[in-house]
Amino acid sequence: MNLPEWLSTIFGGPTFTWAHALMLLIGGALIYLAVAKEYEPVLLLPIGFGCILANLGMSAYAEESFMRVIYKAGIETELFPLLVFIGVGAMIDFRPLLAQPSLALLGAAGQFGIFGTLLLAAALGFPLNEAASIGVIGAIDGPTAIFVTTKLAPHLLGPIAVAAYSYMSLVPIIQPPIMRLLTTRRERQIRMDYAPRPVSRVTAVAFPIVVTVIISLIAPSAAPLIAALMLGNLLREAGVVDRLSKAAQNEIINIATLFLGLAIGATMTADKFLYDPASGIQWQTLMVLGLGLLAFVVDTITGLLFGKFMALVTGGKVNPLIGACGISAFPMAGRLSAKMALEEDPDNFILMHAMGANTAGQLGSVIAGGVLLAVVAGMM
Amino acid sequence: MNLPEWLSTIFGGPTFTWAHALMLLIGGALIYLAVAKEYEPVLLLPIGFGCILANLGMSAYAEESFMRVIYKAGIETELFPLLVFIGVGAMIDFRPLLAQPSLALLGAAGQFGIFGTLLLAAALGFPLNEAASIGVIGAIDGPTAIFVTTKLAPHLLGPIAVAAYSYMSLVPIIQPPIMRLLTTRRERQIRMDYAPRPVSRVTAVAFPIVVTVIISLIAPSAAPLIAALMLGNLLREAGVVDRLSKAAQNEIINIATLFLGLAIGATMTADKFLYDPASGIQWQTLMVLGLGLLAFVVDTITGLLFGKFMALVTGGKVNPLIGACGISAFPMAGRLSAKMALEEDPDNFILMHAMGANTAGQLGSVIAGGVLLAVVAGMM
Amino acid sequence: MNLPEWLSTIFGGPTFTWAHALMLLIGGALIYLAVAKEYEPVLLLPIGFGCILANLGMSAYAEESFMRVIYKAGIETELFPLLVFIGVGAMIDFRPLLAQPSLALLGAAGQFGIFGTLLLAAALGFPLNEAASIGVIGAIDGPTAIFVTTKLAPHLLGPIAVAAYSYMSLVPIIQPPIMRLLTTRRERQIRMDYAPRPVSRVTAVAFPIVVTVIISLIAPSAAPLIAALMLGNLLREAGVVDRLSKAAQNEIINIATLFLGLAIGATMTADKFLYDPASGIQWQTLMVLGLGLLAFVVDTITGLLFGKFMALVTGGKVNPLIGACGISAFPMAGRLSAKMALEEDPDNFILMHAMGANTAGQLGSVIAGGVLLAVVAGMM
Amino acid sequence: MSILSQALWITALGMGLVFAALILLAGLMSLMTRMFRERVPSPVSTDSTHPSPDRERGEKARAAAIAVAVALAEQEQVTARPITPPQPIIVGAWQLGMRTRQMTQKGEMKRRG
Amino acid sequence: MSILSQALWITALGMGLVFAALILLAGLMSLMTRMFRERVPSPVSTDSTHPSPDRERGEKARAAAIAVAVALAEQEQVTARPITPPQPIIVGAWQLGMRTRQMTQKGEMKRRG
Amino acid sequence: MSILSQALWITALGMGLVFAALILLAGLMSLMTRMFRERVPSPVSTDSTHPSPDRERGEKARAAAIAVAVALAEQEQVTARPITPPQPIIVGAWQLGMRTRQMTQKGEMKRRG
Ligand code: NA
Ligand code: NA
Ligand code: NA
Repeated sequence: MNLPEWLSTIFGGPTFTWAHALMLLIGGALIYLAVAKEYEPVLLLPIGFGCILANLGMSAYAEESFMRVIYKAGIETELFPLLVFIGVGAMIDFRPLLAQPSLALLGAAGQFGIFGTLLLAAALGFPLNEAASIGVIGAIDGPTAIFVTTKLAPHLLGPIAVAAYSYMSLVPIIQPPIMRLLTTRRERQIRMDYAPRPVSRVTAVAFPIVVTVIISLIAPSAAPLIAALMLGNLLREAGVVDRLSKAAQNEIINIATLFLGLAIGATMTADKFLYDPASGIQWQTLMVLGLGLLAFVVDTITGLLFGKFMALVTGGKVNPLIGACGISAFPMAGRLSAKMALEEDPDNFILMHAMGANTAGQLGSVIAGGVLLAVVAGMM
Repeated sequence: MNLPEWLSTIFGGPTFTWAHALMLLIGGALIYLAVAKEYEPVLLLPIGFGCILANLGMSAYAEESFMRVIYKAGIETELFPLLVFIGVGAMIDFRPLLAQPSLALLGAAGQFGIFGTLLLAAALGFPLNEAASIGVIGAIDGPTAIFVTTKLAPHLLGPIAVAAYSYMSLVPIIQPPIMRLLTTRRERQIRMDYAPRPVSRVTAVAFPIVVTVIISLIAPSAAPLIAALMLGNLLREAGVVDRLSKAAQNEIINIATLFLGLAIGATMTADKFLYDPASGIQWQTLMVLGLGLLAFVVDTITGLLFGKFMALVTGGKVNPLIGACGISAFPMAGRLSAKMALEEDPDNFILMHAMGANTAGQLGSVIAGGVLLAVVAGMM
Repeated sequence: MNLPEWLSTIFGGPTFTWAHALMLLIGGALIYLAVAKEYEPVLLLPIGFGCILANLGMSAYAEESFMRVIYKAGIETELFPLLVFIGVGAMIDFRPLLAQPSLALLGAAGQFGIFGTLLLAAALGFPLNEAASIGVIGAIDGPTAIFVTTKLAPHLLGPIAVAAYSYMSLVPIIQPPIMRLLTTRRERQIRMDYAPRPVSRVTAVAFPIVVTVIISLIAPSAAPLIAALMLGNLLREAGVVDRLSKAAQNEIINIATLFLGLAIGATMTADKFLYDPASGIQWQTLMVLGLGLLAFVVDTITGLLFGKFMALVTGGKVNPLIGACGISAFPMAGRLSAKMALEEDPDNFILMHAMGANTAGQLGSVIAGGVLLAVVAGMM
Repeated sequence: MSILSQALWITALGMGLVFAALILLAGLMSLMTRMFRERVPSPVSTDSTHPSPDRERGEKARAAAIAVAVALAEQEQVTARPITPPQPIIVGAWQLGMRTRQMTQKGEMKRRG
Repeated sequence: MSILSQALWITALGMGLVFAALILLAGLMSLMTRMFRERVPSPVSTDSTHPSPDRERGEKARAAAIAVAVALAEQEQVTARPITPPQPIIVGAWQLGMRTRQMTQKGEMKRRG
Repeated sequence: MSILSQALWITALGMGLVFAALILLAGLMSLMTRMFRERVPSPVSTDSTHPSPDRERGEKARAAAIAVAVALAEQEQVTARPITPPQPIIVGAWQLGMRTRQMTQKGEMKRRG
């Protein structure tokens, strides 16, 4: 080999265009949101860094890239979102929901945004698989969104995961105006009776098993997600496997979260996210982000409306604010509702009800994700 | 696609028969034993949950099942039992054995149940590989049983692992009557001289290395198991790699245990465990469980008899009770023997001797497992 | 099958020759260095144990060996050194360097040993890929050496990793005589102004991102290494992902280190390291160890010479001792320089400058490794 | 079928199934809490929604505890970290009694483990 | 060969090998404890089985310590968790002296690490 | 090209690139520390190398602190464990002030997490 050839081999690296540079800025912006604004930092920081790597030749699609190894090991196999869910399950206490089962309905109402957005996306010309993946941002639950998107439209993983996690962080900014708009001051002041049924240890242990069985039979596509979430919860409630419960809440979720974020970020190559030399600017990215925001808003609206409906039916015994927690976004949405009720009336404590509705939303999101997978896959 | 087709695609999920329902109950029963009775909960709980998942379409044999991903990653490669052994090794102190080397013989005597049961199973018509896998329940050591069964008869993994771990928990129930039956009160009252040789740090560090070399040369099939156990012990005794020793005793063993249990449970599909539409009821499962129990009993008997033999030979200087610890079931069997000696005579402390015999049993079980693999594989 | 055949199947295991026995002793010697001398025990102990396993039939090259599974999972994919680097990055504080950017030059000067040794190895007849792999011992940085060697000459992994880690431990023995020889007492007594620029949090967070981008563009082959190191550092400096930073510094690095060491050791088979029946004694192993030591010495010399040059240029404001920290070997080299300055003058505190130069050496080593990969791969 | 009518069918069936599943779960939860009661009679009776004087005092104590919980929760929100929900706080006053037995047990394990 | 006679051969050879391996290990252990003695003269002499008065007192102290260990071990058995054997207790009185140096070292590491 | 002249080219280009990369990084670091200053005025002014009396006192305090750090670092060297550099010690006196805010923040997290 002669010198000029050698030099061109060394320096003729992968092309770096303005689109790549812009993607670096986008990755940097995600890291900024994570570090300075603390928007879901444990996910947005790895996603941002992964995005930077993806546009420096280390994308999930590049041969011989270590990000590809991680992507294949954890995203293609769907293990990472499931491992995260094992940890999340080990951190959730379903007792507030078990003590007030009727709150479960709110967890269903808060999922309408998924389907509403799917409708709109289909109307805008997205094919069904993409429309469904965009809709699932309305689950407002990262692992569910990633799990469903991996199966239906993996090329959209980047924008969908970013939307899912960013909007989750934006709960305290997006929800309050809608809540104030849709509820009267009087409704927000409704106090809720505080008479939960006692929840025995047997119930707490049996619950995750029963949910796994029932949901797996009704919606087999949701089975892995619900099984992982409930496995974590079983480890927590069993009380005899403290080692495993702690491993789920620490080692397992931390490692899975870090690599999940990196691998998702590594799908955000310039050509998929911003500009494809073949097909031009990827407007779909902006549309995904926009439609995802809409899904969030619609979720909140239908949740609140259903809350108002329950207030009506029960003769004013339900504070409609807790309808907004049915969207999932656990546990921020639950805290926010309780806080808004307190703002109207410093003696109005609805935190337990809000957390019940919020955990119902978590269940509802997973179920909706599974149902969506099944019905859309059946249609295609 | 028209509507009826679509609906049948969605709702025509995997068949769910009475056999699957029964398996869910069996999984639930395992979880009950884990949670309420605390029988080896760190393993029986994940096995039980894995069993439930296996019969809801997420078995280790189902295509695209995440349990299959875990099964292939950790059981087929045999990594999980080895990782568990690294952790177990880091938790075992071989000093009581090193200080009284003659106790090692008891660790050999306590393995006869393995071969006795193999004989009986062969007589009952089981092929050699299955008979050997059933016999290895008599190792009374989970990872060894799983390692050997994975190589010889992976379709029996479920019942064999369940038997191995359940019987390990039943030590305090199964062993005492046999111990009382086979030993006289006088024998149980034998006090043992307490004059151990001092064990230097050099010995403690050299021991795991020497054992690895010797056993790998004698029984190459046992090499991975003994290497993993001894690696853990070396990390512990080295005293300079505290980080790694702690990682072995925590992160590594916890994560491996959780997924080992799940993956084993995921092999317990209705057709393998209970009822195969092709071949009818799987009576072999019951026979495995029954023969496994027998292996346990035979282990205890031969261990005790050898203890009596040692008492005879030494002129009454060995308490035959410690023969029962040679079966492995570390460390319950050791504690139980010491306790029974105390019950006969509140001043009779044989805990150190019992733990020595018990760690010898742990070594003996691994060696026996390796020998079994070699001789059976050579015969087939 | 008849009895004699059966017995020969069982006992006719892998051949065990004097070369294997010698390798067991070498493995034992590495463990001795780790335990008794505490030379990088977290790596040399697993390497030593892996070496023993490799020569008992469990090498990284043996079919169906669990060490092969680990090797393929973590070395062939290059994940293990990268995971170690994520942890190392989370433990490094680049502020001393950021506060005194001119020290970065020392991190370049300390890499000459890599190329000088490559030259000598090429002159001695080693092919380019082997010569480069030998040279990279001069990075005095384990993960870099392993990463580069895996790509260029994986059959030399064993001796190169052993050399890299042993010599890293020998910093306090190898460097002082060279430092005394090359510097005058007066030079060693030079006090350095202590007026670092303040380093804001923004700088500390932006630094790892900027370095990743710049180095990935200049030397794409170094990208994965630098990205892993800087990811770890970003997790540390972000201050909002404490969970991930701790996971990187504990679980991730501990597990990766253990299996990295084992897998490296598992490549040290007798035929690759000592004696190949086909090609005779493997003198190259000794040459690798010797040339590696030379690389270390040359690094130290050029580092010191550049330190003297900086002292000259700045008119005696730089203590040449800190030139010796540019070799990497973080953080021992930094501590040693500071200590030697103190020995000459108990009031001469140059620890901050030394640590700055030492972190520059860490960066320089990674960059040099990447550059080496690129230029050598381009030449072949 | 046009893509839009497909989407409408998906929406109808999807929301229907989601509601059906959660209604079923609500029923099962209700059943389970009734079936598996703690054997020790709970001091808080479950059917009276009209508080007795004694009850009311407990209610206020609980309310106060929850107020503290909310205050703490709010503080936390500043650095919202949803992956580590501060469950112990959410659990709050009300379950404190119920779970004492279990937690004691866990505590012992931690001390030993 | 019939399957049963195969099984008999397996049993004979298997138990033989297991005994052979453990007898070999016992010999090596015996050799190692003799070869590698702690340099510091151990206060407990290893060859006297007839205790001197002084020795006996130590013996009793040790016995008492073991009694405590057994009592603790029994308690533990209630929640038998074989995966985390409480080694420090099993090690008990006897090795306490021997391992002090090592443990001090480890302790320092923990404080630092 | 002979292998040796190849090696020479590799050396020349390699060392050139390494120096180029680190010079570039040095420039960027210099730029960054200038650009992103802490908004709170740092008590230690960055441009004066001639210490004022007050400054000098701080300098001595810092020097003392570093002496302790070095002493500790030396001790550590006995069991050199490069994988766990005792950063808190290395960071030493000088950055203590600067990082207080950040560490407080981290500390809070630890307490909460
Ligand atoms: Na939702
Ligand atoms: Na056994
Ligand atoms: Na270097």
